[in-house]
Amino acid sequence: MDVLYSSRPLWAVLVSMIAAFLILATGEKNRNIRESWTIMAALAKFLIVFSMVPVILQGKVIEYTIVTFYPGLLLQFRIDAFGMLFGVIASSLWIATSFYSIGYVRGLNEHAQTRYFFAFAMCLSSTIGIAFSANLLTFLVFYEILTIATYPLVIHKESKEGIMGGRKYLAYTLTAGCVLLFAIGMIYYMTGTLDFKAGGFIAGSGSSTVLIMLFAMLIFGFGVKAGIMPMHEWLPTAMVAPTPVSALLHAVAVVKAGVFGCLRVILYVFGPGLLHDLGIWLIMAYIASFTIVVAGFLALGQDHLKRRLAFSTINNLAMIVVGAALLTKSSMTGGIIHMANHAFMKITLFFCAGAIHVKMHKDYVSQLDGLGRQMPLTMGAFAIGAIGLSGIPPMSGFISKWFLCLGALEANQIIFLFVFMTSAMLDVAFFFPIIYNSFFKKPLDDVAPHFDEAPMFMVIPLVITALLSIVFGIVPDAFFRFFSLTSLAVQNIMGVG
Amino acid sequence: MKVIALIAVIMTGALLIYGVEDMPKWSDPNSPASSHVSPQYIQEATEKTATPNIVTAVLADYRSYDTMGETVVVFTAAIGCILMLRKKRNGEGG
Amino acid sequence: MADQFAALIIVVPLIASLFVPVIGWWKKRLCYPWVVAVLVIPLISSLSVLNTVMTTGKFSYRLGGWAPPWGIEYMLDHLSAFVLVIVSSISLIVAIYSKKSIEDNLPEKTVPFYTLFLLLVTGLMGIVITGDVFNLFVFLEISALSCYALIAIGEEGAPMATFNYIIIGTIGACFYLLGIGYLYIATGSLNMADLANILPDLYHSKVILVAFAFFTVGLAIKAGLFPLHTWLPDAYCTAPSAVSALIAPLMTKVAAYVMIRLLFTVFQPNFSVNMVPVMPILGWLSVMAIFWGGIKALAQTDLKRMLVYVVVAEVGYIVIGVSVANRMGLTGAILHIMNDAVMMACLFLVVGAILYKTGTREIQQLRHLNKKMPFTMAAFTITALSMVGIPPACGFFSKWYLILGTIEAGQWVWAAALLCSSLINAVLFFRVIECAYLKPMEPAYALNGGETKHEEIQRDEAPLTMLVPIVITAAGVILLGIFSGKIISSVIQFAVPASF
Amino acid sequence: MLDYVISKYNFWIYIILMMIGLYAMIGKKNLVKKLIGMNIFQSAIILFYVSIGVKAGATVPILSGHGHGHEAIEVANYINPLPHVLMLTAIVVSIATTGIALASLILIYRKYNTLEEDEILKIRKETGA
Repeated sequence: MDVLYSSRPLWAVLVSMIAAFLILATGEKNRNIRESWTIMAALAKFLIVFSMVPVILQGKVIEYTIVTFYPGLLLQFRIDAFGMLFGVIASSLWIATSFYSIGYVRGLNEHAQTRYFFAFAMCLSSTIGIAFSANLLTFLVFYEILTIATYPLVIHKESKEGIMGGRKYLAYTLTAGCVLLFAIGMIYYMTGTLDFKAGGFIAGSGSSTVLIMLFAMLIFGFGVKAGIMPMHEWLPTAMVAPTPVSALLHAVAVVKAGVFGCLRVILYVFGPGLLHDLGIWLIMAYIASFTIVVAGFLALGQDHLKRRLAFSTINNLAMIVVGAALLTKSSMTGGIIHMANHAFMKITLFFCAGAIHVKMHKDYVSQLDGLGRQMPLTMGAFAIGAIGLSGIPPMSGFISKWFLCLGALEANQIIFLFVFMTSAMLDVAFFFPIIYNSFFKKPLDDVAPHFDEAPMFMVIPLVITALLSIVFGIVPDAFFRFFSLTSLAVQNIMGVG
Repeated sequence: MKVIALIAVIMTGALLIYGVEDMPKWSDPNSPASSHVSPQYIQEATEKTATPNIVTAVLADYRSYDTMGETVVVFTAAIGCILMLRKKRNGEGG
Repeated sequence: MADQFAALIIVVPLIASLFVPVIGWWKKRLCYPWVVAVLVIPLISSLSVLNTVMTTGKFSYRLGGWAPPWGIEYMLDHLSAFVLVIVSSISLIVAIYSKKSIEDNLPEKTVPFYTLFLLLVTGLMGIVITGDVFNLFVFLEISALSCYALIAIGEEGAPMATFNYIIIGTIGACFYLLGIGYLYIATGSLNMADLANILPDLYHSKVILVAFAFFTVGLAIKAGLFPLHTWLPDAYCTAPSAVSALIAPLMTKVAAYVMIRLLFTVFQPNFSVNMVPVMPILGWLSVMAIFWGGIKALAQTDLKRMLVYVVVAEVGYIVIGVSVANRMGLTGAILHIMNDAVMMACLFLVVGAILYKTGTREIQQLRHLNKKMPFTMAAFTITALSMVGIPPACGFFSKWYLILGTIEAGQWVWAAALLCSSLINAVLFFRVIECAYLKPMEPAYALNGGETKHEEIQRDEAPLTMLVPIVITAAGVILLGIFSGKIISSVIQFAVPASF
Repeated sequence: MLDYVISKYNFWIYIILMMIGLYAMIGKKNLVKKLIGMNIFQSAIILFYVSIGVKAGATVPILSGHGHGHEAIEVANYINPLPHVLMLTAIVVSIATTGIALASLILIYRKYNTLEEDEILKIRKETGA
């Protein structure tokens, strides 16, 4: 494979880190300058990341070594199609979220805004670092930074609830970090290398018991962030965070980093061939399917809108994992492309929840009656996102589900087809009442609704992301080339394994 | 405390006695201690340092750095006592 | 030229300490600038020595021109030069910091304090630099005596803690002295390099075995390794801020250095690892140290006391790295000597600054400290994250190597202990961070509907002489982490015995 | 057997002395007794070292033939000087340590008016310090 040596990956990571410190230095007094750092960094980051897409699509990889400790032990960036996909998702959505955040924190007059924007920028930095990592050590480094950078955002409210949520979050993620550290140390000891390789590199380096244990540890470590049951507990409690945080981090950056890690482990560390031989792919798929169904039912029971969305996130992330675990070409394509599709749809939904919170100070599903007439743009976007997640064409969600179902058939595992169907049903069940109530029911407080939207800073981003999820449903390869990247990644993996 | 002390003492003593077995006999002129480094002191010290007392020669010349350390130890102790005991002239019976 | 630098490292602070009483007698104020200025020289010298060692390899410096093993020599290799740089830089930083702490708490003791401060530094550097086992003992005692005296002037309970420390510390030193005696009786030599040559033929002698046992126990006492740490918590906790900031990072680390020196230079790894069962014993003791230190730390409400128990646990880290006896583990141990020195320095400096400003060390009373002392708390947070093992702070990298070492040695429980310890650290430090940054909701706030209407809190940052060292060490925590690859490939790699 | 014991009697003596000292340091309640134990301990080590230097049939290492540098110096005629040198240093160290320890005892006595460890612990518990 052609390798292009370039420092662009480093800059893509550094740009928001630099911005983070500029934000800290600017402080509360010059809000506009501080916010302009965020936006400039978001744009710069996206441009840097996006400028590398054509190179990747030519089948090359971009590499940059930061530092070498011992042979085989180094911090290195290497961008392949899969990493690129994640990088593009995160950096493009950061732009939308930046604008949205400004509207949100100013709309609510939040405290500690500098800390908020600082932590946000750090999170993005580490997310891109994760996307571009060439090996498990680099991955772990950025993964741990991400853990800590998210903490200030989780406890942002500084209420009892927030602090408890933060504690829970740390307890889960730091434990996971320790387990990962150990597992990665083991892998280094066994193989002498940690480099991701399409189709896996670990085969044949240890007995199957050891490999299964390592697999379990790694999936546990990454699965915590991905919210795979039974490690999902922290995610709903972390919903006390401000909505843009929930939107970008708990729908895109943090949890996707976990899923990304799981997929890296499944496809690039162990590889389809080895997982088949070990026979754990099916167990993995069952566990994730269990998560899909249970999370769907739990979501039904939530009245708090953001918590409902959180469970829907858990549900969808597990779907991605199932896609990878089924180890067929279509299921992988479906899983990977769902990372992108879910990101755009779910962020739309969170944006809507935040807009409602800022405008109406309403957080519960039961309070949303008749809101559609007052905030048609917001609720319209919500409807698009919800329909998309339920997998109804022409939204992008349909495409990913289509591939996933195909994959289940290819793998001769009809049961997963039913799982996906059930999940779609549940999606309909917990989203459609919201849409129905908000558009067709009378408002609770009998005031004649008039058009009164949230601040433009918030509405425009959410409309754009909603529109994009339609566009991706019709032309999956539009703008960001998600589909090309996905098929390239799948090709690489299947070409070897 | 007494029990701990007794155990510690017995263990230490046992270890020491165990070590004695391989020790050279007392006052053996051919023991390693007397045959590796020290003969050269005895032979050369007077010549090189012009001091008939070999202990002095070693103390103040070959290993003068140790002796400097020794004086520093005394200095340290003196300053340490000053540091600890000064102050509180008024009251507290000091 | 580098030879002379090696001599300056000891001579300058030593002679300077003699001048402190003179200067203090003339003008008391001048003691502080004098000490700071003087301590710059060992730092420059040790950096230059390190540079020489890196370019031309290890060298020795004969004192008085007498050839070893008859005379005494300095042994300057990668390991000692590396530790010298750590000792000299930390002592300079703490010296800068000491100004306000001493002026306020012990104004009448300025002169003897600074004299002993320099002597302590001299002693520590003498231990590191020397190539003679008996000379090492002399400097060990210089550092110990000055340390005793400096601790004794601390708060309530300090004299008693000091006396305990003296008794146990003397046992440690005497055990070490006995070890020397046994080595001497079997070999007739005191020079480390010479001993390393003679000893392999004598490895089956019981005398050597006993000598080895006494060395190990003596140094374990000095290093505060569980269960011989009992003197440590009280002594470090009751010492004045400036003193604990100096001894907590350095004393135990230097003892650990001597341990590495003896186990792997004077005795060959072949003996220490294969012929005596000392490595597993040390390793299991470290595991207990880690848990015991962590659990005791969890039980504390006093920030300084908590840190003191963390020191006990950190000793366990280093000793685990030594006792796995492989390249990765020892890399981690040596790296951790540096990282832990910087982290502990930072934490103790912060505690001193908090005590100076607010008069309390109770964790529960640190509320709003992020507004009062933002830079101090930021430094604390960075170091705390490093203690937890979050990259890119340096703590992560030493933990990583230590774990690789334990995995290579197949010691799963040790690996688990290290991992548990970082979780314990997470609980410990996030508890403090929560208290300092996130005020617990008081009823008044709750009534306001959670609105952010707290009273204006005035910024009340520590004085510059305290703040600068704190910020430097905190920056060091990050930078040493980022450049740990460079440090390993250029220095530590060569400090690990070649046979690993 | 007896031969063996007698041929190494210096070691037995120092071991016994050292055990006494060590016991006093750890086991005694009175702080001064602990200190005395420390001194015994150190003296035992000093004796041990000095006994290493002894050679049968040798005399003190002061050269009598000084000035007439022609005669060869017979090594076997003089005892080993090195342990003596080391012990001169060690004695000074032990005195210095004792000094510091005594100073700290003075501080303790000023504060608690007693030098019994258990009484001090009781006082500290009562005052909560």
